[in-house]
Amino acid sequence: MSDRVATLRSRLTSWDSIIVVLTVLVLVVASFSVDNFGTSRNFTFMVLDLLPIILIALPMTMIIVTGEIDLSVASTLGLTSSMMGWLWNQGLSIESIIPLCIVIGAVCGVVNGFLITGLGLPSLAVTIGTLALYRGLAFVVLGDGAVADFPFDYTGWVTGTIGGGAVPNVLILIVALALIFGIVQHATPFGRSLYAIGANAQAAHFSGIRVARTKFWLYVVSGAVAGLVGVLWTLRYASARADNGAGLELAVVAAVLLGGVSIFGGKGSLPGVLAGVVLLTALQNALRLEDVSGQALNIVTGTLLVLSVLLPNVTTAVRGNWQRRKLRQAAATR
Amino acid sequence: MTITSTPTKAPLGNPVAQKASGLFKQRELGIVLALALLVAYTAIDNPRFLSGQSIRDNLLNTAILAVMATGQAIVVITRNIDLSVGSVLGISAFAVATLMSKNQDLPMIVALLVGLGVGAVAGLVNGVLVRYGKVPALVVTLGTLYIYRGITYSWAGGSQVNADELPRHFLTFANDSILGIPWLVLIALVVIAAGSIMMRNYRVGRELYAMGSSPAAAELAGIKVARNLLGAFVLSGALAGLAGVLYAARFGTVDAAAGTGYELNVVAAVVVGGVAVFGGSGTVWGAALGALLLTVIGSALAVLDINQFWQQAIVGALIILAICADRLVAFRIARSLRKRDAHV
Amino acid sequence: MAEANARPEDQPTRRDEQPAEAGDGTAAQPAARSGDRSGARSGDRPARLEVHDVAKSFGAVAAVQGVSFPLYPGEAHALVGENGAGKSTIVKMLAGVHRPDTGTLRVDGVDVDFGGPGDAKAAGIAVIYQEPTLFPDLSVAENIAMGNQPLTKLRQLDRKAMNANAERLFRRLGVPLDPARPARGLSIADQQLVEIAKALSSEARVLIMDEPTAALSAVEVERLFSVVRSLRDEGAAIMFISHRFEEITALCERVTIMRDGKHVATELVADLSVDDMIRRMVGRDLSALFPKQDVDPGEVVLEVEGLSREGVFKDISFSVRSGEIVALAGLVGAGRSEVMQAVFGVDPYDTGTVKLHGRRLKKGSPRAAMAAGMALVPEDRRQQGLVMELSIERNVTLPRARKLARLGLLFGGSERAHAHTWTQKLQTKLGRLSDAVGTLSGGNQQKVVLAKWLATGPKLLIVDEPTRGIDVGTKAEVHRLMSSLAADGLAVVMVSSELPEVLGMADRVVVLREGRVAARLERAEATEESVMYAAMGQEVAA
Amino acid sequence: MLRSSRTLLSVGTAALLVTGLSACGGTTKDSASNSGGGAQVAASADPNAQAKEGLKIAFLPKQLNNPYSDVEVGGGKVAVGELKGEYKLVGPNDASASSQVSYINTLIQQQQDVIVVAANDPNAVCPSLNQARAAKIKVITFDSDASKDCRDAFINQATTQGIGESLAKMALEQAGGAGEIAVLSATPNATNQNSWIDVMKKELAKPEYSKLKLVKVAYGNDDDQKSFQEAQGLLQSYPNLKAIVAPTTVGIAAAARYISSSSYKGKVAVTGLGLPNQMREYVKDDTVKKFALWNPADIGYLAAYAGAAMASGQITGAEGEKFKAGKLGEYTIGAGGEIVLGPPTEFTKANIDEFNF
Repeated sequence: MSDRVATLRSRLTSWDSIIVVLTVLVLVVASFSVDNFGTSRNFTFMVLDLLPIILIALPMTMIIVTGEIDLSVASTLGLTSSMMGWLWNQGLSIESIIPLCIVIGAVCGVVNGFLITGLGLPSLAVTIGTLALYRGLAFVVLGDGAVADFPFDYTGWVTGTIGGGAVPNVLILIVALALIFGIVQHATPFGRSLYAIGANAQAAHFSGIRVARTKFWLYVVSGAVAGLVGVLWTLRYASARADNGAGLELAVVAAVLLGGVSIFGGKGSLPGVLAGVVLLTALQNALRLEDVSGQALNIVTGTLLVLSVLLPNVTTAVRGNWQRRKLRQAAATR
Repeated sequence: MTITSTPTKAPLGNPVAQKASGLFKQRELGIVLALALLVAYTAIDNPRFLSGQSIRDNLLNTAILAVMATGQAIVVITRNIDLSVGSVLGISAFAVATLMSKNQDLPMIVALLVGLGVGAVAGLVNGVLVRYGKVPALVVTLGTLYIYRGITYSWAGGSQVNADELPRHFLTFANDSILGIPWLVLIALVVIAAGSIMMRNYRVGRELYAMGSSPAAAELAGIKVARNLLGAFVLSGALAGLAGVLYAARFGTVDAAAGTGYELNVVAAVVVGGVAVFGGSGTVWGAALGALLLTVIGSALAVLDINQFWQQAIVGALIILAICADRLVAFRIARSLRKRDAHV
Repeated sequence: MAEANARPEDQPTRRDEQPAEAGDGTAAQPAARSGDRSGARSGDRPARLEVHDVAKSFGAVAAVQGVSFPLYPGEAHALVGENGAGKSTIVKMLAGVHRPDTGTLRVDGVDVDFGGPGDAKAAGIAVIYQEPTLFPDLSVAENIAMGNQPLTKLRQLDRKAMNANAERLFRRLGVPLDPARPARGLSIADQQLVEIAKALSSEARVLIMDEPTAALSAVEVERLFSVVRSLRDEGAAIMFISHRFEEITALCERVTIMRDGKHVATELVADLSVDDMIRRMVGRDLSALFPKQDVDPGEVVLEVEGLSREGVFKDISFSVRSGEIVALAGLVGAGRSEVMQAVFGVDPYDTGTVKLHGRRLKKGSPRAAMAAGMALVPEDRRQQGLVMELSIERNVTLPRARKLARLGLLFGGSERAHAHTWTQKLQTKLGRLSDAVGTLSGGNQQKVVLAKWLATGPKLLIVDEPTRGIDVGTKAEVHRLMSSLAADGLAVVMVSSELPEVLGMADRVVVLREGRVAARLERAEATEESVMYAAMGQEVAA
Repeated sequence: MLRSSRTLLSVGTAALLVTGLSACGGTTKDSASNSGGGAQVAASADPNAQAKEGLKIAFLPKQLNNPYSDVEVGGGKVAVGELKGEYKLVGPNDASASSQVSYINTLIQQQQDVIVVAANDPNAVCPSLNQARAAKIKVITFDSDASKDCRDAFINQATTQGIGESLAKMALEQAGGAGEIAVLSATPNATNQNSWIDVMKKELAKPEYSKLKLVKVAYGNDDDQKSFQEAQGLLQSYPNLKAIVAPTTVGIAAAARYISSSSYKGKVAVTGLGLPNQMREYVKDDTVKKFALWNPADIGYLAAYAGAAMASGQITGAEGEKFKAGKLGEYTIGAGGEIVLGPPTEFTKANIDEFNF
C-alpha cells in the first residue's frame, strides 16, 4: 500500500506529470484571459500548427529514449515535399505520389539507420550531415521553385474539419498515430527494450535485445513519418517547396526534451512529450493573439527548455542539501 | 603461491603502435589533400580562382567561420557542444554595430573587446547551466540559441544598422591589411594558432582532452573540471562574440538575424575537421581546416558554375564522408593494436 | 589461496571486544604492537592519515557510520568487509570524491577538508580505484602524468620527460608497455598496471588501493607487491582493499574490518586467522563454502567444436552434460569470457560450431541462444548484466518480456508478479520492485541477474565470475544455488578466476591459455598445481 | 522488431487512409481542376460611401527586420494615421510562407478589417487568405502578390515593362555602351525579379543594345552574404565584366560593398534597384553611379488607402473603379485588381541626399 503511495508520489513529482499539469493550466488560463483563444476556429488553427511537430515527435521520442537523435527529420520533410512537387509535375496521380513520398522518407531513414547502426557512427554527427544532404537534395530536385496546383480535394481535407464542425480532419490522424506510438512505447516488449537500450545498450545486447536492428527500424519509421508530414505540410500550404519545414528539427527536439525525455536516453514518456508539444503551441498561439511579438516566443521556448532539465535537478539538489543539514544537526545534538 | 614466468609481450617501442599514432596525424592531412584537389581542379577550369583577389576573398570568408570553429572545437573536445554560437554572433554583432554607430570615434579595439565581452558573458551562462545546473550542453545551448536570438530580436525591434551609420575605420578594418594580410585573416590565424598551442602544449589543454576522453576519470584525477568547463564555454562564447564584430565589420549591414543557422556550419566544420563528437580527440587546426574546406567548396561551386543548389548537398555528403573516414581510421588503429596484443 | 576452507580452526574466535567508538584505543594499541614487531617503522610516530568518527549517508541509506582508524607511515593496512560494508565510501572520502557528513579526516595530525579529488591529491594521497579510470584518447604516458606533467621553461608540456618517466615506471613494474600508445584498447590488466604506475608517479605519501589485483595475473600481483613493499619501506602509508585473504596476509601488517558501514575491529593480521576475519566481516559462522553435490551427469547439452576467432581464441572444443558444472579456468586474458560470449552469441566467431541438444545454433544471435535454452550471467554486472537505472522488475523481466505479453501487449501486473516470484525464490533483499536496481548491494544485484536468467527456464546456464565482488555470505548462497540447479539437471558452465571456487564447484575443468585449450581435467585430477601449471604453461614453484 | 514493422505498417495504413479519401483513383496534374479559392460574395461598389473611421488595418510583410519592408509599412502607418484607423504590424522572423499563415490565422481571430500582406509564396497563403475574406476581411497584397483568386487588390510598385526597360537602359549607360554584363537577382523563383529580367532580356535583343552581352544571371537568394559571395563568383568567372545589374535591394548593396572593397572598384559598375540609405555610401565613393527605385513608403501608403476604401465599400476591386489615396491623389484599379503606383525614381550622386529611406 505504502509502496503504491510512494510510487504515486514519485510519479506525480516527476517532470512529465508537471508538464501535463502546466499544459492544462496554460490552456485553461488562456481560454479565460485571452480573447478568441477558446474559439473552435482557433482550435483548428492550433491543431494545424502542432500537426507537424507532434507527428515527428512520436518517433523522435523513441529515438531519444534509445539515446540517439535524428536531426535530419525536417530536411527529410523538405525532400519529400520537393519530390511531391516534382512527381506531380511529372504527371503522376496524387494517389500514387503520397505513398511514394512516404517511401522516400523511409529511404532517407534507411540511410540514417545504416550509417548509424551498420557503420556504428554517432547519430548526432550523421544526422547533422544528412540534415544538410537531404535539404540540399530537396533544392536540387525543385530548385527555389514551388509547385502549387494540388487538387483541392486533398489540400482542403488537410485544412478542413469533420463535417465543417470544430474537429479538424487531421486530428483523427494525430490521435490515431499517437495511440499507436503510445501503446508500442509503453505497453509492448519492443517499447520496454527501447528504455533498456537507452540506459545500457550493452546490457540490452546481453539480454538478447537486437540493439542495432531496433535502432535501424526506429530511423526508418522516423523517416517515413517525416515523409508523411512532408505530404501533409505540402497539402496544408498547397505549396511544394524545398525549404518547407526548415528548422523544424530544433522545435521537435525542444518539444521532446521539454516533455521530460532525457537526452541521454532511458527516460521519458510519450504523454509528457505530447503535453510538451501542446504547451509550446498553445503558448505561442496565446502570445500571438495577445500581440506579443514572435521574438519573445523564442525566449519563452528557450527558457522552458532549459528549465525542463534544470528544475528537476535543482529540486533534487535542494532536497539532498536539506537532508544533509538535518543529519548534521542531528549529529551535532547527539 | 609464487609462480615464475617470463613476459611474453612485445618489446618496447613497437612499430605497430608508432604507426598507429602516425595514423592520427593523417586525419588533417586528408583535409589538406581534399582541399588541394579541389583547388587544383577549380583552378584548371578557371585560373582566376588562384588570383590574389580570389585567395583573399576565400580567406576573408573563412576567417569568421574559423574563429567560431576554434571555440567550438575546444567545447566539442570536452564532450560538449555549443549550439548557441550563431545567436551569440548575432547579439554581439548587433551590440557592437549599435555601439559604434552611436559613438563614431570609438577605436576598433574597443569594438573587439566589447564583442569578446558580450560573447564571454553568453558563454559563461551556458557554462554555469551545464556545470552547476547539470543540464546537458545540447539542451542548454539549444535553449540559449532561442533565448539569445530572442533577446537580439526584442532589442533590435526590427531596426537595422546600415553601413552608412557605421564609422569609416570600423568598416575599412575588414579590408585593411597589414603586410598584405587582411586584419580579419590575421585575427583568425592568431586565434587558431593560440588555440592549437594551448590544446597541444599546455596543461589546461591536455586536461580539456582528458575531460572529453573520460569525464568520470577527469573528476577523479583531481582536474579542476568546473573551472576548465566554464573556461571552454566562455572561450567559445567569446570567440563567437569576436566573430560577431568581424561579421559587423565585414558585412556592414547588421540586423537581428545576423548569423542565423551558423551553428550548423560551425559544427559541420568541426566534424569535417576531424574532431570526434564524443570528445577527447581532434585538433583546433583541423577544425580550422574544416572551415576553410567548406568555404572553398562554396566559392568553387560558384566559379565552376555548378548549380548552387548542390552546395548544401555536397556539404552534407562531406560531413558523412568525414565521419566515415574517422571511423575507418579508428577501426584500423584498434585492429593494429589488437594484433599487437594478441597472443594467438 | 586455498586457506579459506583448508586452514584448521586453530585460532580462537575473538568477539568484537572493541566497539566502534573506541577509536583511540584501537589506534594506540596496534601501533605499539607493530612497533614492537618492526622496530623503528611505525614506532610512536603520529598517524600519517587518520579517519576520525566519520559518517556518510546517501539519501536514507547510511553508508558509513562512526568509523575511525589511523594509517601509519611505513605500514600496509588492509581494509576488509563484505560488499556494501562501506569500504568504497571510505576510499572515496579519502580521495576527496565524497565529503563526510560528520567526523573529520586528519593528515599528519591536522584536520583537512577535501573539496575535491584535487585537494586529496595535493595532500599526497594517491588512489587506485577498483575500476580503471584512464583517458582512452590520450597516450599512456600522458595518462600517467596527468595532473603533474613535467613542464618546459615556457610552461609547456615536456613530452620527452613524460615518456621517459613512464618508461622508468614500467621498467620498475616490469611491464613492457609503449608509453606513446593510446590507452584505448589496453587489456583490463594493462589498464590496471597503468593505474598503478600513475599512483607511483605521484610519489604519494598515502597510497590507497581498492582491489587493484582483481584483473592481474599472479606474476603481476607479485611484482606489484614488491613495488608496494619498497614504497612502504620508504615510509609511505598503504591502504589495501581486497577480497583475497592470501594477498592480505602476504602484504599487510594490520587490518581494519568493517560491517554494515560500521567499524568492527582493527587488529594485527598475524593475530587473526582467515576464518576470524570472515566471521567478523559476516557477523556469523559460515557453513562450508563450496558445496557441490555429486550428480550423475545426463545427456550432452552443449557441444562446442573448433571455435575460433582471429586474435582472440582458437580451436576451442568442449562439451557439457546435464547435471554437470564445467569450469573454464585460466589467467585473466586467456579468452575464457570471450569464448562463452561467442557461444551465447553476444560476440561473433569466425569458424567452428556451437550445438545445444544436438542442434546447431545461429552464429552471433543471443536471441537464438536464448530460444534454444541458453542463459548467460555475464562477467561485468554493471555494464553487461543489468540496466542500473531501470527498476528491479523491468530488469528481471527484460529477457522474458515477449513471453509475458498478451496479444503483444504488456501490462504491469504480469511483469510485477513474475518479478516478485523470482526475486523471492532467490531471497533477494530489496525495498520495492519499482526501485532502480542500482540501489541494491552488489550481492543482491547479482541475485537479480540470476533471477533474470533463471526465469527464462534455461537448459544451459553460463556463469561468468559468478561471485566476483560479492560478499562472503552471498557467495555461499550463490554456490549452493548453482549446486542445487545442477542437481536438478541443469548444465552449468562456470568461468572463474578463483581457484578454490573452481576446485570446489566443478565436475570438470577446462583450462585455457592464450586463447587455446591447455588442459581438460576431471575433478579428481584437478588440483591447484595442475590447474595453474596448465594455465601458466610453466613450472610451478611452491 | 516485429513490433516496429507493425508500426511501419500502421504508418503505411495511415498514409493509405489519406490516399483513400479520394475514392476516384488517379487525380493527376492534368485532371485536377483548379477549384481552389473561396467563392467571394459579389458586392457592388458605392464610390460615395462614407470613409469609415477606426478601421483595424494590419500589415504583414514578408518578414520583420527587412529594411525595405520597414520603409513600406512605415508609409502604411502614416496612411492609417490619416485615416484614423488602428495600425498593426506583425510578421515572422523568417521569410517563410508557413509562419505567415500562422499570423494570418491570428489576424482572422482578432477580427481585423483589412490585412495588407506581402506573400512569401503566392499559393501557400491562399487558403488562409480566403478564410480571412470569408470572415469579411479585405485582403490587399503589396510588394509580392498572392494568387489573384485569394486577394482583393494588389499594389504594384511599377509596371513590369517600365522596370525592365529602366534596368536595360541603366545597364547600357553604366557599361559604357558595350561589353559583358551580369544580373545578380534574388531567388531563382522570385516572381517580380524574373518578370523584370524577362523584359530586360527582350530589350537587350533590340539593335541599340547589340553590343551588350548578358553573360550570366546569378542568384543571391536575397541573403546578404550569399549575394556577396555570388558577386565574387561573377567576377572570378567573368573577368571582363563591365556591369552588374541587381534588381533587388539586398543584391545591389552586397555587390556594391564587394566592389567598393575590391580591386574591381572603378572597373566594374553596379546598378539596379536599391534603397538610397543603403546605397548612399557607395554612390558617394563612386562605386555606384546610378540606380533606381520607387518610393517604398508610397506603396504602404497606397495599400492602406486602398484597403480602407474597400472596407468602407467605396470600391470592390473591379477594374476601372477609382479611389482617392491622400497625398498621392486618385488611382484607378487596373486589370486583375492591380493598382500601379507609378514610374520608378532614379538616384544619382546629385539627388540622393534628398531621400531618406
